[in-house]
Amino acid sequence: MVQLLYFAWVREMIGTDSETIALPAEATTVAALLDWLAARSPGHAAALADRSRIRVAVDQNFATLATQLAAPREIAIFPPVTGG
Amino acid sequence: MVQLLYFAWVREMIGTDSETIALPAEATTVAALLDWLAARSPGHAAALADRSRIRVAVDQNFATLATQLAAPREIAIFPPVTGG
Amino acid sequence: MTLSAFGARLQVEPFDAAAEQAALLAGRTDLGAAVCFTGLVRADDGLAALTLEHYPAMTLAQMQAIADKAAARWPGVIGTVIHRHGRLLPGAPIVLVTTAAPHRADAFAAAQYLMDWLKTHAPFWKREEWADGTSKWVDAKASDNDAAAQWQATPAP
Amino acid sequence: MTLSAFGARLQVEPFDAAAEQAALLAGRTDLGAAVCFTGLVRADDGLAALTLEHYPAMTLAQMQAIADKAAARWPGVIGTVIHRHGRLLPGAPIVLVTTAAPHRADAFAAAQYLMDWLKTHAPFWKREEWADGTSKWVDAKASDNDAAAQWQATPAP
Repeated sequence: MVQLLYFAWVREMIGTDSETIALPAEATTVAALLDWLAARSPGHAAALADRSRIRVAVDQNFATLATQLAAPREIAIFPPVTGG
Repeated sequence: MVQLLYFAWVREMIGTDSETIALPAEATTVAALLDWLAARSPGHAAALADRSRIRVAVDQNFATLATQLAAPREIAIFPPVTGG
Repeated sequence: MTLSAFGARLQVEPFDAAAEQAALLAGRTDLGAAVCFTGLVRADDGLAALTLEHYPAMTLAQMQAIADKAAARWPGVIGTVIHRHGRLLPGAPIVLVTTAAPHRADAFAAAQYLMDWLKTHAPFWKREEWADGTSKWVDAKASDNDAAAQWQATPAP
Repeated sequence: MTLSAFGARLQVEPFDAAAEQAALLAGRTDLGAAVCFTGLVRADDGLAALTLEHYPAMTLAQMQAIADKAAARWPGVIGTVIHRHGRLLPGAPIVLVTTAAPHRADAFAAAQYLMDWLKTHAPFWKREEWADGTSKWVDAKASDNDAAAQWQATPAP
């Protein structure tokens, strides 16, 4: 199982700050996971509509759309950070 | 009358922190004043021996050896400042 | 020697800059320079409040990582970085970077390096509330990214 | 508006950096950045004490003049400069420069500019006392003069 975490307006549009999922077989990369997630609900679809405004961290390390997913435990999805 | 002020090792070598003098007629520049002062005592001579290590302020403005003395009220003589 | 020359903390409550600096300087007579930077919430254009959201474990880990990087880049500099999160009103202190070093150039440079990173790359998201009742998430800024980029262009000391 | 954006003071007693900074920030919500620099006496090579002699009227006038220059160069920056004189022991705070500005770059730059000037051109003479009982007057340093010179090379903002 993978813990998904959402922050800022991604969290607000999806409507929850976290969910636990079984990683689907086709989600071999960050890009594929986002495609799969966008189909889960209208909120997910809206939050993830513009991929250029989405950033991802896999097990607390920044990832790209091309990052391979090898048994991740925690994936965070959020807007570009705005700093402190 | 002119108030002369001495600081740091200039003060220590001359042996006083200030003295009041009547400006001699020949002391038309800072250089000439230093020449005249150096003849006042062995302490003055020793303090002023190396003019490259002497700085002067006339009425609280930094001066050079060439600065003309026109009715000064306060002349300070000191080593190069070492800052705070 | 402490384990790390720089400490990093995340907290909701205010910080005490004087106490943090005193802790750095305690028992030391080799430190000639202490720099303290405090960032405050500005009431620009009618801002009523600012809420900082963060990613708890990752934000703190990244703050500690950049602090360790500063320690490696400026040996002899020690410091503390404290960032607040939650809802803050205009005028409230939001971030503290305090450094100390034998000489002032290092203390200033390390503090500026840390602030440039914190203002750009630290995993925070800011939500602004306005006097008219509206609110919106802040977009990432280009000028802060430029300030952070200069540190990559400068050769390491 | 106060008469001058920067205040300058000379004193024997210690200063309270937190109180000075609080005075700058009081009632303001447009200042996003506050920098505080404290210079301390280092116990280098067995230094036992440092005595600062100054030229009372001229030293303070020159401190106020450079502070006014900083205010003109970085409009919107406010600050306070306090320099101690007399005999100080290792670890003692000797100089405080605290600045505040809407943005951090200006607050940092003004503080560094003032410190570079104070460390080189301020009319102070330092006498060092050593653990072995000897003492000597400090000579002017070239490295500090270089730091101050960079401000002349940089075009005014």
